[in-house]
Amino acid sequence: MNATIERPTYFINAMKEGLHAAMAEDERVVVIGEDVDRSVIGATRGLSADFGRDRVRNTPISEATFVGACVGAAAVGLRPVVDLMVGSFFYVAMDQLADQAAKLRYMSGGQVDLPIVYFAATGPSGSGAAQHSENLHPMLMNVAGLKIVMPSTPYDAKGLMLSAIRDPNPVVYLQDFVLGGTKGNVPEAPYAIPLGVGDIKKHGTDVTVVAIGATVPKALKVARALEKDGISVEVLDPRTLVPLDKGLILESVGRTGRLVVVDSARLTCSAASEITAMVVENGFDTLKAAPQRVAWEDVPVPFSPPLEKRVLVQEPDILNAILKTLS
Amino acid sequence: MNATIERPTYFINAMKEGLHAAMAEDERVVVIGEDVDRSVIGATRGLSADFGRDRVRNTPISEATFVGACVGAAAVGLRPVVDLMVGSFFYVAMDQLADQAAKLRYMSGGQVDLPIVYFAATGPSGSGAAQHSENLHPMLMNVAGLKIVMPSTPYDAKGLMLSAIRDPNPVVYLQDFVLGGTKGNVPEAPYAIPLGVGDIKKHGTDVTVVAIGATVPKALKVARALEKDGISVEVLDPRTLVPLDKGLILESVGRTGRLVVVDSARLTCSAASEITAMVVENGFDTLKAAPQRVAWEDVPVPFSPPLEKRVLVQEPDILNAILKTLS
Amino acid sequence: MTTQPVQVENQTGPDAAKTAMLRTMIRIRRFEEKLAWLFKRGQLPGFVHLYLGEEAVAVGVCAALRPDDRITSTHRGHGHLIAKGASIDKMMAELYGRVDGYCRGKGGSMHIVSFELGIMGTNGIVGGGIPIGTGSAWGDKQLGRDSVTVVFFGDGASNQGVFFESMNLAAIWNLPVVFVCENNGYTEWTPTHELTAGRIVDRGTPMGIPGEQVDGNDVEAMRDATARAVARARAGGGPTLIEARTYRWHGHNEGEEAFAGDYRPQSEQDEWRGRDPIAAYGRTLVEEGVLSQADWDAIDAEESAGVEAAVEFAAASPFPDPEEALQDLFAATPKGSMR
Amino acid sequence: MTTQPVQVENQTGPDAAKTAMLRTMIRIRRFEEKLAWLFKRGQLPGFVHLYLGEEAVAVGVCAALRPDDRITSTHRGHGHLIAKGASIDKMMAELYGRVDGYCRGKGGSMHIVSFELGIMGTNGIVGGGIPIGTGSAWGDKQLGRDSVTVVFFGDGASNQGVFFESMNLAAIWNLPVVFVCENNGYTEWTPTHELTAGRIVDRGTPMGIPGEQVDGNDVEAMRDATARAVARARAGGGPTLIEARTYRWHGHNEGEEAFAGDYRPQSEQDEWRGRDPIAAYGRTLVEEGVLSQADWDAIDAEESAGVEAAVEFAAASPFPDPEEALQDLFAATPKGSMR
Ligand SMILES: Cc1ncc(C[n+]2csc(CCOP(=O)(O)OP(=O)(O)O)c2C)c(N)n1
Ligand SMILES: Cc1ncc(C[n+]2csc(CCOP(=O)(O)OP(=O)(O)O)c2C)c(N)n1
Ligand SMILES: [Mg+2]
Ligand SMILES: [Mg+2]
Repeated sequence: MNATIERPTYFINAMKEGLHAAMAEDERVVVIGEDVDRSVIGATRGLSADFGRDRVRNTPISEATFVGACVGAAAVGLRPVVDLMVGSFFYVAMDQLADQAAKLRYMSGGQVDLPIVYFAATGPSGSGAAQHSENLHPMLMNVAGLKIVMPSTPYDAKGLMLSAIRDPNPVVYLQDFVLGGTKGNVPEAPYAIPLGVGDIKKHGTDVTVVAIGATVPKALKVARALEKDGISVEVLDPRTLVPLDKGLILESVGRTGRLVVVDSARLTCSAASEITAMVVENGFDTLKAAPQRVAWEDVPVPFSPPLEKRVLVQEPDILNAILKTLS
Repeated sequence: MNATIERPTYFINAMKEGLHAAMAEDERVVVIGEDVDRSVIGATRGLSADFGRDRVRNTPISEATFVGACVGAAAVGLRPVVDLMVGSFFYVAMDQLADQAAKLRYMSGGQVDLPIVYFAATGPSGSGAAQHSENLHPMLMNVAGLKIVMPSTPYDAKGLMLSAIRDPNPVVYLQDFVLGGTKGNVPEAPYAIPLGVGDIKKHGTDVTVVAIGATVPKALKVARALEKDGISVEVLDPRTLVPLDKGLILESVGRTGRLVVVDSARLTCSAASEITAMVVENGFDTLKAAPQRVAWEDVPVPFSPPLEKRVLVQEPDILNAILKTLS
Repeated sequence: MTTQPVQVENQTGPDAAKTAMLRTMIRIRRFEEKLAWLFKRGQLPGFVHLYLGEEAVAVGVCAALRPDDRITSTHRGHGHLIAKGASIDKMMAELYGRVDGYCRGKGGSMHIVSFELGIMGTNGIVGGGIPIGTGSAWGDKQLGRDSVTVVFFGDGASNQGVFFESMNLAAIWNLPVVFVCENNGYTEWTPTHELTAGRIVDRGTPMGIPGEQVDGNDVEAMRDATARAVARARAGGGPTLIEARTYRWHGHNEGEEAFAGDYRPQSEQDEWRGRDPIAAYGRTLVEEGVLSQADWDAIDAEESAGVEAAVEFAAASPFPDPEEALQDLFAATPKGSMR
Repeated sequence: MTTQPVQVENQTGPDAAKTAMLRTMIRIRRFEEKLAWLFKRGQLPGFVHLYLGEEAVAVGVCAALRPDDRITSTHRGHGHLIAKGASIDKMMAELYGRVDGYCRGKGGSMHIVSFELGIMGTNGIVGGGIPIGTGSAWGDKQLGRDSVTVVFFGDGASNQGVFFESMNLAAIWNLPVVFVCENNGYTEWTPTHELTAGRIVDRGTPMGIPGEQVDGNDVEAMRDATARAVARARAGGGPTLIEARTYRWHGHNEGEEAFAGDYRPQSEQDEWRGRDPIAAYGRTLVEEGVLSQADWDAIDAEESAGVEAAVEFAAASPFPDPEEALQDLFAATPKGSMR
């Protein structure tokens, strides 16, 4: 599934390329959010030059209202893409997101499509502290009615953005903050990666590591290091959390017999917990050892670098979890 | 842990007795919320007659603000108890709950106590439909910084209410809607049940059923029915989800070797997923069979009775899950 | 079958429109009375909030709308929907949880939706519909249409932050939206003035949004005020706030007697019942010679029959297959690009 | 060690108070300039939003407060904290993420808290502090104290729903709270008038909340307006809204040059720099004979030295033990009953 073309591109620009392609192919696609014209994170920077201020609109700081306004706008035929800037800000708009956008189609008996993309840079960014470091994918996974995308490479970021915008449903697209400045090869022409299809980032035979977002490169690094010790680690990136590619995960664990799930979120009720439970429920007999979850400590993300480091997922944590399944 | 006294009391009145005792013992305890004087659900009905309108205050429909106002009020020494009426309405106040109330103590380096209780009637009530049937305990468990109480009996409801109000931390107290009108024996004198201590509602040896809130009586019914077939089911009620009595759960599964977790919430990232993952991670070798989760289908709760029934947890679902662990 | 407005003999133009407003108010009245009756007999699942006494607001407002205009509604939304042209058959079937309901039984009273009629949904969350209606106004404008959205909400909802946020957004983006606050004097069981500072009609003034207080029991006054606001919005003049002063005859929800006690003075209730918007308008039309008392009676009889028919329709409709519960969460496949 | 305000010789009463205001503004100025310097050199983790140019707002407001009055602050909060009496040593240590910081390194710039000084916290969520400050005003009132809370927020925050909700709650509960909007003309990189309908100062009017627009670069005007509002609140007269017109000299956040481009006309920036609140006030005090130019220079030198000392203090403070990350989530044991 990965690009072979040599065109190193920043993750954030890959997102923008997906967005650009969607805006070019469908004039109903509009982008709104706070300061999207200048774009502090960068995914919308410069779009207004190509598509005009009418399709790239700055909003007041009224998250609940502009998240909800997209529900009405999408119902009448617009295809809004919303930059929430920082994942934590979803909290301010939670009713409109979880109780309106996610539910209106279902409650109406399927009368309407709601093609909306809500995206944000999420997760820790390096001393962003408690209110700018949240990853809300675990809670949003519980909502039902929101598709959730969380890519780990520039290639996936572009293809999933296009699919998210083309999708007729509300999609939450989470850009793990620290990945924004990473680089990878990305074809210039638009392409779509289907939602709900995971990707094995590295094949292996001894243990399956399911890793999410920014933990994927960490898991890969650990996996490559272990190769030298003769331990063959498979690294599986679900890429979308809703729909979740359960088949791929179960198939992989069926082969390796061992599972580690790495999540960039607080442990309790995390995606790591969900995937672990799903696997043991459906693949218990294939498991040779206790599955291991690697996630944040159950506290807000502290500011000070050594404290933050203590709370978040570090490579040795992944390593130890892998070794535990093998011991 | 259960009362032996003969004093049948409605669940909702048991809550009120706990609240009443707390208001009587500490004049800093105040109750606010929409129409708390009349109280549609009932836990605050009549309190203003005993404690005055100054300590029982109706609020405007401004959930974000009155949830947040309690943070400031608690920081300066008040002990607010907030009736959110219906669990779904937490969404409207999510930033103030999850990003302010839950985090302020931690962010401040432990400078202040925030003794606040947020309570609501939650979960399905019988065709309450999508926006009045949510159970938010899974998302709130992920937040860190909120204690979460979800009692299943009038006895627990009273004792946990008193503890929740005495606790120096923000506590979310969830009254499963359908339990409000159930009856059980409750001593008249105030008593406190510590947060973080689960309760085995029925002892058994073949399988541990961890059940939450309104699923506890359902699980007990199934357990009693199975008794006749010679199957001995242990029903464990965690009573509080944060802190979670992991020791009691692991000890029980250690004895029975089998686990079913029943949750009144959508399956994905539910408390059922969390407890399942926690057990397999820590007690994998004691498990004789794949643990089973029983929870709602991953959709909003529909209105029409047969649809609602299809989505929610029914007794046969619990029965089948138990039998699956035994097959 | 739903009774279609039958024309009073020889009526045309303005007279027909007046008769139609009277008829629609009567339809709402009979529909809601029937719901009260059904609720007491345990025939309706879930919560029911009735609109009795407030009929002139919805009917006056919607009389000023085109079919392609839109509304968002509230927990007390049946009147809005009927006024916007909803079939009471399909509404009743929805309230019964049946498959022929607007939402195939998934929605119920607080989530009735009919997108093809411009009904963007009642809402279980107080204030929840305000951003959504602001958004449909934005969407229509952005897509080059001249449709207007009316956002209905209560006095209680006027204390939700999204109301102010939405007014601000509508003002700066100059959106074709009319905010209609139905001030019935109570937020559940608490008098509005205990919870709500100042006059609601003034709340848009700082943002440059004109406000108009209207007698919500006067259907023509409501229609006229709405018509002015809609014309303004359609012409690109931006949002308006209308505060309709009215009163609900029934409780906040059916069944409130169990706990609510006496929270409204009898004299107040009597006074407002004396200002029945339907009786007043019927009398006016008879006096104006628009219709005769016999016409009025006939309309009432037709509408009463229509409501009975709706009950029959609903009762005859089957419950949805339980497996339908697992459908409609997501639309199936991406539709691909526009071109 | 923090420089304690050293009295200019022979000063008493009002003159001393004026000098203290000048000194505090200078302290903020030097502190913030140092932060800009440190940020550029990569010495500060996380985000930094500077208050340079807005010093008169915080200092004027806090000059009208008692030690037992309280404030809630914003992402741009250093000035508020210093004005409310925070130690720049402990602030700098917090910004360095060190154990001697106010929050032992857990909070950082956007979450500095000092409850004992009545500093209820800066806030990373725009508008997030508004309900909290409304709540501390309620708590104090309910507990029979006569403390007042000042809620600081920006023009951008004035579009968050909680602002209106909180004004409404403060109005109906008659709370001792003063809402101080710092209108610096920009919401991040967008001019305020593009996002914000009407005048912010008028936004409380419909709720009966008096509003006053004040020159935010005039420290005495800010102090006097606040004093009036605080006196009113303390006497049970309820909330006030003050809109301070000011300007930030630096970017929205340090480092914005990377993407923000030119979004403010140079002439506008020059004009506002010409209206430097510190230079203006210093000149006034010299003209009034409150202090001499030499006094002023001495104060500035002291404060500059104080900031250097704060940096030394912070740099010398150790990082917290990583295991502290797992502490402070919950207070340990219930304190039991009051009696
Ligand atoms: C966010 C939210 N809070 C509270 C409720 C409960 N509730 C339902 S209706 C209502 C009162 C609404 O009052 P108003 O807006 O005046 O409308 P009315 O019922 O008078 O028509 C309340 C508090 C709710 N549904 N949603
Ligand atoms: C809820 C929320 N939305 C967006 C942001 C990002 N953000 C931080 S500061 C800011 C602008 C605030 O403008 P204003 O209130 O005028 O304060 P100023 O920065 O001008 O002092 C924004 C949008 C945030 N922190 N919180
Ligand atoms: Mg009302
Ligand atoms: Mg500003």
